[in-house]
Amino acid sequence: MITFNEAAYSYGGGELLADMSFRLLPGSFHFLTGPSGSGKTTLLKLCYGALLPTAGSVAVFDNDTRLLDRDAIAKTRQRIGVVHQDCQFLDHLTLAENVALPLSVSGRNMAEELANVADLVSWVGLSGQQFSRPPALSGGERQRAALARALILSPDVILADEPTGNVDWEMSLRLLRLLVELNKMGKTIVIATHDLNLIRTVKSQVPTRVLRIAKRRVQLAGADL
Amino acid sequence: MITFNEAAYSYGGGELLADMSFRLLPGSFHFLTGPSGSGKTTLLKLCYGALLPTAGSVAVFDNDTRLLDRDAIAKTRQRIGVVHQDCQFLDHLTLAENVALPLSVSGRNMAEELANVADLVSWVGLSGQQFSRPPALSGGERQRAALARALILSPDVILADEPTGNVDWEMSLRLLRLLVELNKMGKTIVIATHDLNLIRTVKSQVPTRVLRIAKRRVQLAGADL
Amino acid sequence: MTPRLGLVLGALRADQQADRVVPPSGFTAQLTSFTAGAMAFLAVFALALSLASGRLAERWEATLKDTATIRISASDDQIAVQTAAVLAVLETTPGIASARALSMDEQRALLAPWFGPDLPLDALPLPQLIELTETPLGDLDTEGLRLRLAAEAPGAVLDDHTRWREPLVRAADRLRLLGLASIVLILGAMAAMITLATQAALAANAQVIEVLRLVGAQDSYIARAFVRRFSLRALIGAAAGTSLGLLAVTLLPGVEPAGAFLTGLGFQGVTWLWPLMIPPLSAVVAFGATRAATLHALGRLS
Amino acid sequence: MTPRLGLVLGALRADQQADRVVPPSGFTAQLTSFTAGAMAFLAVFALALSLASGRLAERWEATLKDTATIRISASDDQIAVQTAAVLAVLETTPGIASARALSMDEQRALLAPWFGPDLPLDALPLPQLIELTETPLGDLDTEGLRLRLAAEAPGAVLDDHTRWREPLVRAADRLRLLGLASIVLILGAMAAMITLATQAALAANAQVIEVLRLVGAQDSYIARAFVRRFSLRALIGAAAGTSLGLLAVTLLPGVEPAGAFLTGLGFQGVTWLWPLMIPPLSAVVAFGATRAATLHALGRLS
Ligand SMILES: Nc1ncnc2c1ncn2[C@@H]1O[C@H](COP(=O)(O)OP(=O)(O)OP(=O)(O)O)[C@@H](O)[C@H]1O
Ligand SMILES: Nc1ncnc2c1ncn2[C@@H]1O[C@H](COP(=O)(O)OP(=O)(O)OP(=O)(O)O)[C@@H](O)[C@H]1O
Ligand SMILES: [Mg+2]
Ligand SMILES: [Mg+2]
Repeated sequence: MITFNEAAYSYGGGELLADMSFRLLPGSFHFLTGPSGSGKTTLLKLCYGALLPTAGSVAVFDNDTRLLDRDAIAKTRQRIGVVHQDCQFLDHLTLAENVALPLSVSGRNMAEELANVADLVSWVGLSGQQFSRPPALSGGERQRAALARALILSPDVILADEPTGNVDWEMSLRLLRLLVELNKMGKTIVIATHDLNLIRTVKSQVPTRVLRIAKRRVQLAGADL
Repeated sequence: MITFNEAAYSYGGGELLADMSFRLLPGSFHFLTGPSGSGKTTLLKLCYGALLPTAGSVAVFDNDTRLLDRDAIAKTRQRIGVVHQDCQFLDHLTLAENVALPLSVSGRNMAEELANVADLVSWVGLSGQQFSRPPALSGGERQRAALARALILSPDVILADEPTGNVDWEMSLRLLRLLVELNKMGKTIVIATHDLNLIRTVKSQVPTRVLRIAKRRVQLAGADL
Repeated sequence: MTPRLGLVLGALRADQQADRVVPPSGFTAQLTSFTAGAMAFLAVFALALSLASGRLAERWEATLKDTATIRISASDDQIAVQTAAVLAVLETTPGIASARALSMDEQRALLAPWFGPDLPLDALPLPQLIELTETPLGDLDTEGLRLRLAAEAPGAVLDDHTRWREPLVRAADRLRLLGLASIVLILGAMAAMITLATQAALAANAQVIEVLRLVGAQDSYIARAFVRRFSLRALIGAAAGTSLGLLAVTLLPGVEPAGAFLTGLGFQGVTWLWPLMIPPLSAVVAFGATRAATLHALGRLS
Repeated sequence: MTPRLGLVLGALRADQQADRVVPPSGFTAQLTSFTAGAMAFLAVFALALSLASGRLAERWEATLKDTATIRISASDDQIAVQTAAVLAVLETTPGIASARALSMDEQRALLAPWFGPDLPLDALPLPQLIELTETPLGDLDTEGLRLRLAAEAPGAVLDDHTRWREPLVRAADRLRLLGLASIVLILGAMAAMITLATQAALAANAQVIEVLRLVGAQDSYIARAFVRRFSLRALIGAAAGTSLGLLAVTLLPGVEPAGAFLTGLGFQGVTWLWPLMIPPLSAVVAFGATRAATLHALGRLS
């Protein structure tokens, strides 16, 4: 699905991430971990074309992101569900409308998908808030809404940046169960997190691999997790 | 310092928080916990006058918040350091300038305080980023910067909303050590979090009390933590 | 409902959804409407001024007819000779369309205001008046003519006193041009303001664009919503401004119809069509300005 | 550096810090400058138009002087009698400031254009002309006067032909008013646009205000920064617009000085002071508009 080929990234100073070569295979479940500021968010942005590698290449669905124009990247993103670390919404639309936004953007028939929207919203525990505007949601509620929005198009790849940073442990497990189910259905999943308990819990349910960023390199984490 | 007297809050629908009566004594260390959406952020906002109770009263430094005008609330806030859950900055200023902002706002002499700014920035591990703009910071870096900004005026009360939601465990411990030291110097501290490990760790260092929000009420949590 | 109709309605509905992603009102939107309105209002006035000046210039031009007079004072026997000489000179003067000696009756009519209608003109040693009309080119060399007349007919005096109206006509023409120039200026300012307002709106809505990008929206989807929103606002604002402007122009008290200068600023006859072009023109200007601003901003925020 | 000076500098520096909290440029800021500039430019034109019209009205008014003429045609012996009678009538007519019989020399000068200067007036049965000046009130009852004259002096004819210029004066006056009204309108539109631009900026900077509130900034601190930023921008924009407007007005080709209508739109003498008032006036308008908008927004975002 996503292939890093000696990719590197630098925001202008020194290289933040260097010499990354790995593949995220279809149906795989990856965790991405590393200290704060190590480049987890940056790596995810490389995966969905929000950033382009400053050296080497990143291929998404076998297309080199550096060769795609804006509209092609937009098309690609309709196949990738992204949960941003600082979840952003259209503040003038309701939660349900925000969750349904990718449907509108990709030209789907909304009427047919309304049931899906309601299902997803209720799975992330926000049925009661579906007509609230995002500014009236709590931090954890926004994170769950962002996850629902990332899943609504049933994308092939799901990239989630700290999706459980602001929710309690029970809710984290509930959200992970959803992601594990999707993974079993063949979706490729990458979750950036620093919560090692979370990683341990999932590891016991599905085969996962842990990518750890350390000293600018991405390493496959050992058995210590 | 802060006294809740049968205070209640409702955003317009039913009551979110009801019948809260408790005191945050000078020099106390409180954790605030409860499931996502239970009202932790709301309770903190009541503490610093961003919201006014819809019933009962909240007194900050012995002043009823409902009787204070905007400028008096502003004055009060200069004595309270707040870490917002979604940390907000002035995006056109550097991190160091953002951390120093409360000094400017309260009319302090900046020149004298520059050393303090540098110290704080380096304690939260952001010396390398002090001239970066907030949009160029990682999620965890922003959270640490928000903590530094909350502490720069050396406030009597520190209210932190999930201050470690996006940082790794080592950094969390480092930040907590700072808060514990400040508490030992007599500062009143309230931390909203759902990370029980964090609570357990601090409990072993200083006497803390845990307020748990459940069923719209604030309860003192038992020995299970 | 035929399937085709359903398709059309579906597209419409999809567009409505796209429109919704732009936050509804907000001050930049109001600013766009107001700017378009105020500018349209001013444009109506400038147009009215320009049209009124044009009418005025035409009327004055008609009155003036580029005429001058030559007066020949001489003894009775010399008069006829000198009149012939003057007419001969005028014949060969470039810039003169026609020249004509006035009859006694005409001169009597001219003098009536001074002497009353019963003046015994025959008893008077009256000068002969010759009326001449210049060619529209206006290339009559007055000084040269004066010199030639002095040589050929010593009793002839060229009096181009009617020329005093010429600056009036020129001034009215200038006023008309000024009015048209203001319209161009006003539309230009409107385009600039709408561009800036759009860019301010886009900057204020940077997060909206970022979110849309995140969920895979293509440029056309984003641009469509913004451009439509702003063109529509400009159109509405301009229509309101034009209506108010027309109302104000109509309500301005007019000078009596005999008034020589301004017949009032009002629009007359087909000139009513001109101000009605302001709103669509504003919408077109707004469309272009918004589209350029949006696509530019999308390129920048890529 | 004395301690006092240090204090002043310190305060200045503190203010600079306060100013820095408003994001530097941005499209709303540009919009404010541009709006102020465009409006100032238009205001200069309206002012020039108004002043030129005012000059025109004065000149025409001076030429007109509210005069009329009475012509008395009668036999030589009757003339003196009727002249006296007419003067007596005029004495008792309300609305007449003064009346005067013209001397022979004056009448000769009037007739010169028609007959040449050598007219043997003594040989002619010339009518006597009486020049009368109306009071500025203009309450002369022309028809009543005609009737009384017919009764008292059958040879007298009232000729108020100079009145044809009156509509011109009135039109010029109207033009002046129109110019002044446009200035008021333009300043009003500017105030409205700057208010909206400020509110757009405040809305776009809602986060800035929220952050400042969070760290304990008082209303005055926040308002000061925004108001200063925007007044300054409006002042700069208006100064630029005024300069351009003055340049444009000066560059407009002027009619020759003898021109009867517009002496060109240019400013003359002390009237130069008027356009120079536009930038400070704009700054004041912007200050008021921004301050009101900011305090209102701060109330709303409390
Ligand atoms: N736009 C940017 N310009 C310059 N530097 C940036 C930019 N964005 C991020 N950085 C820097 O790159 C580093 C990595 O940022 P990134 O957001 O990828 O970290 P992260 O691993 O997600 O951290 P966290 O766990 O705190 O979210 C940080 O030090 C940050 O300051
Ligand atoms: N401005 C608002 N208007 C209406 N409802 C609101 C508003 N802000 C919060 N709420 C609702 O109040 C409830 C409590 O919100 P709050 O932010 O206090 O929760 P929290 O305990 O901080 O949750 P989290 O752990 O997810 O941050 C939520 O259900 C939220 O939807
Ligand atoms: Mg991150
Ligand atoms: Mg919260």
